[in-house]
Amino acid sequence: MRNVKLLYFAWLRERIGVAEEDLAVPDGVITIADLIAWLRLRSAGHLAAFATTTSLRCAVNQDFATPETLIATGDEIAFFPPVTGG
Amino acid sequence: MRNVKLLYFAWLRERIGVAEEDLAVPDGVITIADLIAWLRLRSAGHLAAFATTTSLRCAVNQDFATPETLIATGDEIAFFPPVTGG
Amino acid sequence: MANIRVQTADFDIGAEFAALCVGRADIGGLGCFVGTVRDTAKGRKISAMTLEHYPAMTEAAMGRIAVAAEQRWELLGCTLIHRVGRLLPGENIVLVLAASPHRQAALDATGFLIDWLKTRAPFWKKESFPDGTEEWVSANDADEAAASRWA
Amino acid sequence: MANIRVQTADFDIGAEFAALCVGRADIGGLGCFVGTVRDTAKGRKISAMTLEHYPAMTEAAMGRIAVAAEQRWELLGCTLIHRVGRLLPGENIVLVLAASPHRQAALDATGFLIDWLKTRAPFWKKESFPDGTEEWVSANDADEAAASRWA
Repeated sequence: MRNVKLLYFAWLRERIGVAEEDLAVPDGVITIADLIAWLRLRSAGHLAAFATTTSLRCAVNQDFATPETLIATGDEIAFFPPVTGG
Repeated sequence: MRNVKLLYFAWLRERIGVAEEDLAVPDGVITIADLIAWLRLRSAGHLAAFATTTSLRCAVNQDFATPETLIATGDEIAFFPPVTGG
Repeated sequence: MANIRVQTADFDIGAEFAALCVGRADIGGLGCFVGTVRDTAKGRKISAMTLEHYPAMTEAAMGRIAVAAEQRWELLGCTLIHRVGRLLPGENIVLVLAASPHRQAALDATGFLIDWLKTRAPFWKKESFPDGTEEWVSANDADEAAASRWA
Repeated sequence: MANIRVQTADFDIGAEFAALCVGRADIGGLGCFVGTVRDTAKGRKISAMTLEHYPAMTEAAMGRIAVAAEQRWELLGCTLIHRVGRLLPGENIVLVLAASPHRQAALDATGFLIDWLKTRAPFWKKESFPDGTEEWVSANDADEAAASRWA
């Protein structure tokens, strides 16, 4: 098990219902893609938030990540829609 | 003869020695190109100012003109180097 | 070198120009872009725009964007200010300012900085409508295309 | 619609932004370019820059440039201010400001306006050097090329 901090922004946060959660992730969850598949099972809100990944973006430790990015203990992992600032 | 007002700017003005002059132009001077050829004969300063036409620009009645532009009585004809503002 | 800020307060455009230029005479041109809240979105009147961001990441992401601009153009300074929170139509959202010895570098860097801010900095906009409903703004394919010109 | 001025006095950048935006909420983006006097020219220190112009033609030429921009892009306003007379290093020379509902139009119009001002408005610059000599600035092929991109 690895402890990670998850952050959610914009409509992902609204669907999941919390802005952040500290979770212990099973050893089989190795990449961001694995994490998304695992998070879908946590609640109906998570399933709604992660239903499709086409408009999903992820940052690990405040830098943009990909589905292949590996998860390490202590990571801060943020999920959010494509950015719309500026 | 047609009466025109001539204006000179930047180094053309400095070479000719005056900022403007009112001149009566002979009937054979029909275009701006003719006028330049005629002006070259007026003084050493004019000859220096109009020695080459590659870096010469002209406006007739405050709008850019070409060597082929025709001259009319009462025209305000300005000669200057390529502009360098901005 | 870049001056980067995320704030709820408005910014003073004239003061930001002055701060970038103070005490120096090697600048030939300054490019600037200011984004403001339009009162309509896809033909619908909006009553407000709310900007959310990812505080721990935002300034770092903006710093990386500024460094990318500094690597591409000869910049003597740049300023990136992005507001967050609830903004009304007509209010300023974002300021980009780039100073260079050369006009074209200042203008190109300004375009680059706003294109990348729109696609690489973690901000999200939500529009509020007069009937009380709210909607998250969808990312714009045109913005992505504009940003990828610089890739 | 354009606000066009030729003046010896400096301009207030913040006030010009404010004047263009006052009372309206249909603007999405403002592009701006400010040209300033650099203290060097081709590696030589300069002590001053003197701007001469053709008063009867200048504002008309600037107006034609603004109209050309308004025909190409959806502009909600633009401001062109050009200073004349003797300016010191670090001082402002020219301000271009373009407001549009859309970011890219504001930025493109800003680039167009300064490119055309540099090649189609009757201003001439003379540089003064610390040894007392003076020299007229030569027109720049790069400026001509930049302007012709929009032709």
